[in-house]
Amino acid sequence: MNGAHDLGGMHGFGPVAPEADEPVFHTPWERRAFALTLAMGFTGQWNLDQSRHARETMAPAAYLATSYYEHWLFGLEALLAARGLLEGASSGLRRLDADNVAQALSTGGPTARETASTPAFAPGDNVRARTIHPTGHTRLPRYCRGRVGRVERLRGAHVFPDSHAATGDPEPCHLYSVRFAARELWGPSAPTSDTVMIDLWEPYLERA
Amino acid sequence: MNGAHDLGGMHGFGPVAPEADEPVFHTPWERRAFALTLAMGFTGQWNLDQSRHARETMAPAAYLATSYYEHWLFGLEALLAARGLLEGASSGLRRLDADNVAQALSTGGPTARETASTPAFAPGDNVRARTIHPTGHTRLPRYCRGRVGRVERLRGAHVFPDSHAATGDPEPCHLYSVRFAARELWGPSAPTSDTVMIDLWEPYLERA
Amino acid sequence: MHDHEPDALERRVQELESLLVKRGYVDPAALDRLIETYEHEIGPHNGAQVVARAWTDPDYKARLLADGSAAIAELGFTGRQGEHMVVVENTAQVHNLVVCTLCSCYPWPVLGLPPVWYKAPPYRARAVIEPRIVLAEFGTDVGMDVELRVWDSTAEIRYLVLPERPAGTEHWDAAALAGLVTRDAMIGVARIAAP
Amino acid sequence: MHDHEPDALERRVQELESLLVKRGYVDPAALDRLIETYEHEIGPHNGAQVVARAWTDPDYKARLLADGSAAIAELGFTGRQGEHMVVVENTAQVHNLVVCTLCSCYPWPVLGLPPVWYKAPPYRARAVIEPRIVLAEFGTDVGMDVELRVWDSTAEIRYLVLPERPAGTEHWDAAALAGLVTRDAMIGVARIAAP
Repeated sequence: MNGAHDLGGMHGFGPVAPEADEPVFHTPWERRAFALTLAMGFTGQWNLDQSRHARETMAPAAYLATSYYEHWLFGLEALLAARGLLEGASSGLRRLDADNVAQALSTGGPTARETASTPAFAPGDNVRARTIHPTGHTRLPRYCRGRVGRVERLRGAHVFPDSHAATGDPEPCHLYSVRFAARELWGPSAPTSDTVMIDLWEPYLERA
Repeated sequence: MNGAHDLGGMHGFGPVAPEADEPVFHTPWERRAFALTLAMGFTGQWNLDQSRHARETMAPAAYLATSYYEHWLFGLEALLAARGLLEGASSGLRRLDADNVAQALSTGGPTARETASTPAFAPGDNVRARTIHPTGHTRLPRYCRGRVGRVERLRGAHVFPDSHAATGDPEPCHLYSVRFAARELWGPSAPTSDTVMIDLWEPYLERA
Repeated sequence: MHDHEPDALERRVQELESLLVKRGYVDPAALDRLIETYEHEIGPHNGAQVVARAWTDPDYKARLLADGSAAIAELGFTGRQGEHMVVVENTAQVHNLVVCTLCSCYPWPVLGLPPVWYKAPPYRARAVIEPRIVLAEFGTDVGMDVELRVWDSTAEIRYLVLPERPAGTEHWDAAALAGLVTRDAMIGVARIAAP
Repeated sequence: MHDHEPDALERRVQELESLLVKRGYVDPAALDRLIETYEHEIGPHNGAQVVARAWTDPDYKARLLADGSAAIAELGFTGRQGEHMVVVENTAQVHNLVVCTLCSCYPWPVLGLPPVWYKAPPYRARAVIEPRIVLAEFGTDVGMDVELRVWDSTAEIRYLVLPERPAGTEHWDAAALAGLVTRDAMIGVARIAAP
C-alpha cells in the first residue's frame, strides 16, 4: 500500500536528530511493548509481514506523529483484535518461556526457501521496477517504481512479503539486489557518483 | 517538494466523508482565517504560489492532522513572519477596503501571460512527465513523474509556479492538458477505460 | 503552532486579526464583506444556472464548451479562482470527475467554497487512483464501457462538470432545471436523478 | 488509540500485558529476559568485534565479505533480524550507507536495537534522496569522486558496513580496535576517526 510508512524520497521532515548517549529504551512502556510484540510473535498467530502490515494500517497522520514503539503497540493491538485473541482465551498457542528466549532469538526466522523455479534474471541484466500500486502489503518502495536498474546479485529465493502478508502463503520468489543510479531515481540534480541498492523480489521486476 | 500535500495515489486515508447540509464555515475562526488570508493576499507581499508553498512547509504529521483552514492559518502566519510584517508596521502595503471587495474578487488574478516562445509540443504529441524531485514548490504531482501521456490541448502560457514561488518571477511557460491512461499511471489493475487529465507546464515535460 | 482546540484557534485568529488591523494591513469591514460574499452570495446556485442554461440553449452550450470563462462570464460569474474556466461534459461515453490532489483548487465563482471532503486527504488521495470506488461510495455507478476521466486541477485552470440532463425534464425551463442541479454533480461525484 | 501521554501509554501497555498474561499467551519472565537481552547483552559491541576481527585477519575479512551470516556466526552472533547478513566494505572508492525506508530493518545481532533517529521519518525519507546532505549533518564529508552507495533494506537481508580502518592503528590488536568502532560507522553515517 502507498502508505505514510513508504517514506523514501519525501521532503519536509526536517533534520535527522541523533540523541547523545541514547538509551536502548526511553520509558518502561517501550520495554514492555517491545517484549510483548516479540513474545506474541512466537505464538504463531501471525507472521512478520503481517505484523509489518498491521503497523502500516495506522492512520497516516497518527503514523507520522507517533514513535516507533507506538507503531508496534498499534500493530500488536490490531493483530490481537483481528485474531479475536482479546475476547477469550484461545488454546493451542505456542508460548515463549523464559528458558527458551536465548535459543529462540539465536535461531531467528530465516526467510530463505528452496524453490524449483530458475531465476528470470542474472547479474548484469537491466530490469525495471514495475509500475504497480498494490493496496496490500508490499516491499516495493514507491520511489523506484518505473525506474530501471541493474541486477547486481542473486540473493536466493525468499518468502514473498505480498502474499505472506495477504494470506500467510510464503510463495518463495527469487530476490535480487538491484543497483539504481541516483540520477535514474531522482533526476539530473543527483550526483552521477551515487547509487541506491534495493532488494527486490522477482514479481516486482520486468526486463528492461 | 515531495511533501505530505502531494496526496494523489496514497492509500490508507479511509473513506471520503461527505457531511450532510454542510455549512460554508464550521466555526467563527474559519471565517476570519479565510478572510484574513484573502485580504492579506491583496497586500501584494506574496503571490498565490508562495502562499501555497507556505502551507506545504507545515510538518507532514501536522498537515495531515489538521483541517484546511488550519493549513491556511499556518501559511499566513509563516508568510507574515518571513516578511517581517509582525514585528513592526510596514508602510506602503496595498490595503483591500470593503468597498473594493466585489471588484477585486470579480477581477481575480488571471495567470495567463503573453510569451514570445512557441510551444514545444502540439496536441497528439506523446510526452513524458519528467522524473524530477524539486525541493521547492512544484505542481508536478509525484504520481505522474516518469509516466507517458498525450498532449490533448494547449492552455496558453501561464505563470510557472516553481519560479513564481521561489523568486516571485512569473517566467510564463506553455501549459498543456495531458491525458494519461490510468494503466500507465497505476499498472495493469487499473481499468483500460479510465484516464487522468493533468495540466502540466512545459518544463515538466519531455518528448516521449 | 498546531493547536487543535477550538478555543485556542479562536483566540489565535482573533489575536492575529487584531494585530493586522492595528498595523493597518487589513480593513475589518473588508473581512466582513469577504465572508458575506462566500457565505451568502457565491455558491453552487451559480453553477446551477450555467448548467441549466446549457441544457436549454444549444448555442450557449456550444459557447460554454468552447470557452468556459467567456460563457460563464455572460451570466456574471467571474474572477477569483475561476479566471480560467473549462467546462467538461458528461455523456453516455464519458464521465468526468474533478479533484485537486496537491491542494484543493475549486471553481469558486460557480461553486463557492469547497466542502470539507473535497479538501481532505481521502478524496485527494483516492480520486486519481481508485475513482470508481470513490464514486461507488457516493452511490454513483459508472459502467466499464464508459471512460472515467479524472481532471487533476494542478494549474490555474478550474473545471466545472456539465452533468447529463435527467430524463423527464424535457418541458422544464431553465429556472426549474437549475433547482435540480447539485454541487456534487458539478464536481462529478454524482449524477442528477430524474425528478 | 493514539494516546501520546506517557502515563496513558504506560497504563495501556500494562493493561495489555496483564490481559495477555492472564490469557496464558505470554510468560512475564520471558518478557524480562527479552528486554534484558537487548538492553544489556546484544549491541554495537558485537558488530565492533566483527569489524576489528576483519581489520586484523585478512582471511576472516574475505569470509565476511563472501558470506556475512556465516562469518558473523563464527563469533556467535546469529538469529533474529540478522538471519541473512551482508557486509559491505567502505573504501577510498565506495562509501556505503544503510537505511530502511519502509520500516526500520536493522541488523540486531550485531548492532542491537536501532536508535530513534534511524527509525524516524527524517532519516528514512532523506537517506535515499539526499544522502550527502544527511551525511554532512553527521559531520561526514564524502568526496564527489567517491561512489555513495545507499542500501535500502527492503527485504530480510541485513547490512553491516565495514568501516575503513583509521590511520595510526597499525599496531593495535583486535580488542583495542573494537573499542574504536562506533555504531554510526557500522550504519555508514560516520567514519572512524584516527585515535
